[in-house]
Amino acid sequence: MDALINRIRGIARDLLREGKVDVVIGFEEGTIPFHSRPCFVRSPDEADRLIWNSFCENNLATYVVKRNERMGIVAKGCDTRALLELIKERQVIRDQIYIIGVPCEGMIDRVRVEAELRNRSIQTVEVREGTFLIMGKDFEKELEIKEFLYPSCQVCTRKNPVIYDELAGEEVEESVGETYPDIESFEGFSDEKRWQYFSEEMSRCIRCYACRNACPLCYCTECFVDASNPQWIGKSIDESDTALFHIMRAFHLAGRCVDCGACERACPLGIDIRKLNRKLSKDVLALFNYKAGISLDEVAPLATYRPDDSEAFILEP
Amino acid sequence: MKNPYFPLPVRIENVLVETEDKNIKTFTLSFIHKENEEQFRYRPGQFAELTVFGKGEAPFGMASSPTQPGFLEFSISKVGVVTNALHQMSEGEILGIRGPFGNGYPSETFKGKNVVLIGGGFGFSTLRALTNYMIEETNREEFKKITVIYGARRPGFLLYKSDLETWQNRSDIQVFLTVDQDDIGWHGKVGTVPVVTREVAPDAENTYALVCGPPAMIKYTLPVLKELNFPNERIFLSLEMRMKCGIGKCGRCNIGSKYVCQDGPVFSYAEILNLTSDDIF
Amino acid sequence: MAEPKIEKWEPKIVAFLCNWCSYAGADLAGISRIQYPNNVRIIRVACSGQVNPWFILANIQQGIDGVLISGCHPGECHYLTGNYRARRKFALLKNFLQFVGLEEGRVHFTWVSASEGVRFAKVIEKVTDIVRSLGPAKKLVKRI
Amino acid sequence: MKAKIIRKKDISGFLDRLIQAYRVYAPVMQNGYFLFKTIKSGSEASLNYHNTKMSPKDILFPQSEVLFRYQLDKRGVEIDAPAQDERDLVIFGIRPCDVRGIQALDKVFSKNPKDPYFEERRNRTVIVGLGCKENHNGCFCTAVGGGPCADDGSDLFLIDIGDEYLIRVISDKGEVFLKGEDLPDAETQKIAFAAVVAEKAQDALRPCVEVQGSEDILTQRFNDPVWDVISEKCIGCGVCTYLCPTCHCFDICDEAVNKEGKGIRIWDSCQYPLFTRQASGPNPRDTVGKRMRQRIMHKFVYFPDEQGMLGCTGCGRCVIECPVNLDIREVLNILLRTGAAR
Repeated sequence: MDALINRIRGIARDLLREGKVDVVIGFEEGTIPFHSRPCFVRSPDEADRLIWNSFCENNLATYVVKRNERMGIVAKGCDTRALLELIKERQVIRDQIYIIGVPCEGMIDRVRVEAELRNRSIQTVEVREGTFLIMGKDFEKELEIKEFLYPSCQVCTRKNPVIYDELAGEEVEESVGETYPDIESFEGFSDEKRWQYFSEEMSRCIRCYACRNACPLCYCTECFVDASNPQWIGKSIDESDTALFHIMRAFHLAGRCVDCGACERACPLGIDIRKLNRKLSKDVLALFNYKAGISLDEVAPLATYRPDDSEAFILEP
Repeated sequence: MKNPYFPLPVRIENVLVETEDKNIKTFTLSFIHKENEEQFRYRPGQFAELTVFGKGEAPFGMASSPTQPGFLEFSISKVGVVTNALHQMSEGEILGIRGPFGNGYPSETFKGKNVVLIGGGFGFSTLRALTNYMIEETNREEFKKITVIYGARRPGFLLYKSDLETWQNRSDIQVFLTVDQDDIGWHGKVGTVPVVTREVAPDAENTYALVCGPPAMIKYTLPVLKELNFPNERIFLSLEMRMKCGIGKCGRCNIGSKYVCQDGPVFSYAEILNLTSDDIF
Repeated sequence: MAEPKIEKWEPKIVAFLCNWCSYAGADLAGISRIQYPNNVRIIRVACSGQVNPWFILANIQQGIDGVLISGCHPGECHYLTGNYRARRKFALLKNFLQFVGLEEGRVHFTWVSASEGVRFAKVIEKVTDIVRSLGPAKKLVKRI
Repeated sequence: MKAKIIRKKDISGFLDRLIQAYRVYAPVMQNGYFLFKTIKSGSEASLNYHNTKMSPKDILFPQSEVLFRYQLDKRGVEIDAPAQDERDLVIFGIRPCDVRGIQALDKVFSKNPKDPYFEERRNRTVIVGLGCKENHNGCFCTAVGGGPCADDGSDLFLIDIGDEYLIRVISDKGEVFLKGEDLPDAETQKIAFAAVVAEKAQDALRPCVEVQGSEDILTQRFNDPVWDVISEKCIGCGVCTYLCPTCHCFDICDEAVNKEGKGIRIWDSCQYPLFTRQASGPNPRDTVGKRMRQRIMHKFVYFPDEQGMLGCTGCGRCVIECPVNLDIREVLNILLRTGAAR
């Protein structure tokens, strides 16, 4: 891991020294265990702040939108997929960003670790080969990284950056094709069971909009939720309004969401909102044979059509 | 326990279109329950939260003077959800009102002094209330010289035309009207309010200046007042902030350790200068 | 004393009909005196492509029991590609609403051309029967 | 000070008896974290926790609350307040930092003109605090004048002394509350032992930031560009303010169907751009830096200046739950001491 970190720092230092970029957006050490955080390096000697470990969970692509600087960006697989969609939607110009690609082994799910340790207070975490060692005041515990990855990292099929200007570190082995086991099993339940699960999850939402603000592809200047003229949706945590907010948020990402999981990681209450996006991605793949964040020249599914699109859902009297 | 969030029902008695682009209308409201009227004692410069049922609430300064009992007047410019809904309403419809809120102009301290009222565009409504309050028979002799400097973008945008006329015909009040852009049939001054203020050059001696209008007007009028060496303590501004509860709890209008809805909206320029806050204008 | 008429519950259905085909089809059904249930409230839209998913969700939120969207048959759209784009959106939306648990029969999509008055009446009949069998709308309905 | 003893295994029965007469809120474990919930039986509650994910402020200041309902008709409009739940409330097992949060809300909502909704509930509430034995990574109550066993503001205060809790009776409301229970009085040596436990917990949490004199320094550095540097990573969500025990900002909006509707109060956040954007367009706080500055200034300068107590109780929820780890302790250290932004 240190070789990777030094490589990232080296690239950043050169970029800044040669004035190729005004800022390098990457990750730095957090103030509490399990939290690395985004940082903005603007001078070569600050490059040593940059690090890389299993806690770089934010999607940095959210910072490139509406920023008219030349940017270097340390980007893992899902960050690059989001960048690709942003370039396709002309929110950022390709040569405005210098992408330092980092092959990713998946990020550790801090909420599940805390639940596992049932509120023992953690003082330090040390990541090793395939495991991580947690040290508290009066205990030590070593856990398998594979068992505590974020749900999005467990099903990730694009661990290596899809576009990059320079790759820091060797490519990792990709896991096999597009599968949506979680969605398929959920689809198997009855209407009532699905509705019960969906409304129970939605009842926990406190409308803090961390999911929307963490998502790199939610960049509208005024979100439909904030509009007041007309006011599309109620602002309180009324079940119907909250359910409709999540349905429309997911639908606005249909065929665009790259399943990076930033929304799920930002949600303070761990609500299963990603399931909605994955259902739409599964249908987009099945109906229009399109996967977001893979290729720059494929047109987004809802921005085009084909005469022989499926009509299975059309009602015939 | 009196509930400060309960709107009191009022009825629209009259709607007067004030400007040629129909964007500002003055609504005359009357209380449906008389006992509510007694509770609603207010001073010029205070504001109230008007509720359009089904749309929401918004703060508006009272344009009428407490010396005219029986009704309240609000001049409302069409900018947002509540104001757009209001502009579609007509006589007889029901609104809700909460208030009065805010400190209003300190008319007590103006007693025995000259007063210069400098207003611009839509911000003139509360100054009009104060002017009508001061020139009322029982009040007039409390105050010395009263000067009104009021400007708008074009003659068709001047509010309260009937009041302006009655004031101009009076001898005990000096009125200077100006427009940014001349128009046919306009005989008054042409120029922005700060320019006209420098031209009128009211004497700062024993005089209070009140400024209320769009942020740009305030920004350029204050240096003129400083040139005329008005001390900061004797310049008063009515700040425009987004407000909601009106009782210093919802946190929206918090600037420095003050709440515009309770400690304001009228502040002396001296007070504003030693507030650490984001720039309001 | 007449037996009090227990108000039999009748579903409320909203239909978004594209101005050039389906609305004309509905008009034709009316002119040719074809009978069809009166539960449907028709909203004319320029094209099925104009129907924003929010129109459907807003109706469901306000307690409408069934929503129908009908446009020109693919290839006949007055705006050439309106119904093609709509078709992709509705294909996703139909599955998606069902996925979260809304009953399958609440939202329907069809194509009715200007000459298909009979087809229009049959579609309305079928939609009304399906929605009536589902009973009053309960899910996603907002209570004041 | 009077003190009683209750064995840990009697807590569940004690709660069952309370549930007969009170609506009891206690920490309940769900979805991998704790929240204050109304409990139907003592066994649901669990006092073996660091702190709840959300502060218990939503018991007294709910996220959405109907202020009034109205019915428009020809003659005018009927407006009436919603019915209130008569039963008294018990907030059981609340941490000292959250008790101080409620004290902050008291200052805001009980100041004239009083907020009837909050006041009405607050007068019916009995607060049973629970001292902390161990702090989590975000805690810094000792740095802002609080402490793991600060019992000020609670009616009763529990301290864990092994397989028993010592119950300090703080207020006479607490005393009356305990009347129905025949709990043994605590011997002096147990009271002394509890004081030692409290002392140890207090020392274990070294203050990591010195907020002494923060009002003047923060005021001087108001226009310092360091605010924008610190907040550059902030994504502008409302997590820090919604989870905070002292944040009390709200919006009032109107929801109606035809002639019938309701006025509701909902939480709002100074971190959202709409909070100060005026209908005619101007927004005094239009950047993330100004909004983050407002959060810090309000808690450490404006609120103390107006209410006489800090607007932050050091619970650390904003530290733990911020998606980009914008740590308020680090922000204060940068502004109050080192001056350079890391």
